[in-house]
Amino acid sequence: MNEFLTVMVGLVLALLALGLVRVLRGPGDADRMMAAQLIGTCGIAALLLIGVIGGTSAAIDVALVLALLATFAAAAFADCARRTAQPGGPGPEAP
Amino acid sequence: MSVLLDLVTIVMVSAGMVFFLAGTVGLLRFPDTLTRLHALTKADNIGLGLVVIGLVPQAGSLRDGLKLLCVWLLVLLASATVSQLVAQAARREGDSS
Amino acid sequence: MAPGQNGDRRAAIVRTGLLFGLWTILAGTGVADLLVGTVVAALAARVSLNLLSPGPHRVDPATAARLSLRFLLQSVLAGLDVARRAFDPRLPLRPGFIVYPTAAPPGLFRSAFTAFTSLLPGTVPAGPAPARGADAGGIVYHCLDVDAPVAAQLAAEETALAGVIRDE
Amino acid sequence: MTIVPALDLFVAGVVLVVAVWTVAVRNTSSAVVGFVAYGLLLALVWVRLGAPDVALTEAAIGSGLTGALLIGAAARLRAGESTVAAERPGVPVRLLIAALATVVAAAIAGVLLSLPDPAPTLAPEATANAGATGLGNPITNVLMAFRAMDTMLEKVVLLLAVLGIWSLSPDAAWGGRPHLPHRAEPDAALEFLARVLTPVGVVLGIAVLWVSADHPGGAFQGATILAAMWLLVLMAGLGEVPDIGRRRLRLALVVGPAVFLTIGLGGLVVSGAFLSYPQGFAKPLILAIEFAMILTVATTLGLLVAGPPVAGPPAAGSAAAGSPARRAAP
Repeated sequence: MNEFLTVMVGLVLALLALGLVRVLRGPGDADRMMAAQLIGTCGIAALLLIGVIGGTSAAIDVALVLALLATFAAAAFADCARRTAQPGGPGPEAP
Repeated sequence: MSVLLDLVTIVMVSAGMVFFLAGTVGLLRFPDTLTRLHALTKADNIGLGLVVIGLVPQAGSLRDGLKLLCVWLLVLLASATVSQLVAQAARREGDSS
Repeated sequence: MAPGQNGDRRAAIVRTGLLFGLWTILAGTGVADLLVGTVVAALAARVSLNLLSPGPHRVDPATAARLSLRFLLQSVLAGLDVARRAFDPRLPLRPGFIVYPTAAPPGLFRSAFTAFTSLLPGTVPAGPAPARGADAGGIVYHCLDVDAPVAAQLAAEETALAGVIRDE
Repeated sequence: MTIVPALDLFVAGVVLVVAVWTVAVRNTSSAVVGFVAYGLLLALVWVRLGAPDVALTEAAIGSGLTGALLIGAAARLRAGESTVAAERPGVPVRLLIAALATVVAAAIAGVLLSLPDPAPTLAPEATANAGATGLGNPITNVLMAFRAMDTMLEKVVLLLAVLGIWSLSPDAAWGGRPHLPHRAEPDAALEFLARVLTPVGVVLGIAVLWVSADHPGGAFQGATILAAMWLLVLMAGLGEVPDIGRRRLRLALVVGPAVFLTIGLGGLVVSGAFLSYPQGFAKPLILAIEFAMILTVATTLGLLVAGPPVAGPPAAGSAAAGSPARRAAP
């Protein structure tokens, strides 16, 4: 079983690495923001698999924290991207 | 019984990997930011869900199994929000360039 | 004010219960765990009530369960849809924006609706439509295939969700 | 069985590539994203190394809060980014920097390679005395009992950092509120997330502290989660940073060290040594310290990200801020 799961971890990490290359190259900030989401899914899948392989059930707790805070990081990116876009951007006025 | 549970794990995790693969292939092949966003959020969500379901039989206890499901729910909520935030950022970038 | 207060109390009880359930999953079910859990759940429920006032909307558990199932099915379909397009050598995409005209005012229902539809096959909400013009009040969606009957699908989802959450 | 080491090598390779990319990339916002990704991958590495406590810290600090801090910094630097990029140092300076960096790296590598094998360790003694506190998690044991002094001072250092940031505020703003740059119009998706996710985060944050007595977790990790939730509410425009002159804020900032010090001095009276816990009371006392600490650390971390106050106290400053639709915490 562990051999199978180890191969799966390798696979999901390879996909994560490929995706990261694509996402980090941009061109825009929106592309890079996806990195948080990509790691939030692929990374968590790898983490959970590694936890089962090593018998560390605390890996699930780490995954929970990661899921919560990857969202937070993405929200912070969005906040920042919006802030820098606002001065020149087509911001609709508040009612 | 244990063999059956292992089989469930193998089938589910493998199926999850197919979706992760689809997500990354989409990420590499799709032409623009917003279509890539579709690939990333939709395929990977299901991929993670299947991996989580596959790992539940391997969890040591009921609590760990439920925690695994909580991880997935959190990620679903996250991607529902993050995809909107990214889409808005991409739309703004598209407008200004 | 009596019905409102009733609703408030019900919301407080339901949320405390749900958060307490989450606590037992995370922290365990020993005696000390449960004692601390009641305090933590009450605290978190207060935070929740502050951030998301109960208001007149009510959530019907049976309908909510049915909707969750439907949602699960839809997100599987969404994943399959993306996989089909990604693996297809011809890359069948007709991406574009559409504006979905909704009557829902900004609020919990509208936010829940956009969150919900962001996981549907082929659609990602990309913010509100421009405040002036014919599309005012609508939601901009980015679609993988603009020829698909996206608006009809969204309308169906809106009706389904309206059975669970109601604003005002 | 050779497949597991291959996996570890692969993970290490990915981490290294992301690290190099983060340092080498010229665009600051890309570097921040790279750093966040690096933090998340390091969490994987720590789990692989059997150190879930460290993984939790890395996941909480490295990806969440540090990311937010750096994003804020990147946003502030963005205006001057092109001028800075234009002023690249000359070749001799760059060569000098490269030489110095190589010397440091070589020194660290040398030290690492010359470590005696087995490395000197206090682990057996720590494990032998672990029963004395009644805690099941060896990490918490070390942090709260054997190295309690260090742990206390670490938290005081955080407070000093807040004071350092506050000291950057102009005189007129002293006692006023830090200002996370809000948008004119709050974002519906972010707002929805903040309304739904925050209570869940509160439960998770406190649970991470509560289980730390016997399982991986800790007050610091829990506090980071709470701080992130607070900042999420602020970013969504659902609340304001309180005035730094507020008494309750100041109380939250000192309660952790105060409880720690009081219990430490109590140890001096009861069992004859500073920060020694009386027999049989170690666990409840440690939990009391940790609960006080989570409040202090969460407030501290939130204020660190919020930055120095920019608007004066309420009487003078309410008209200064330009957002008409400012909304009070509900």
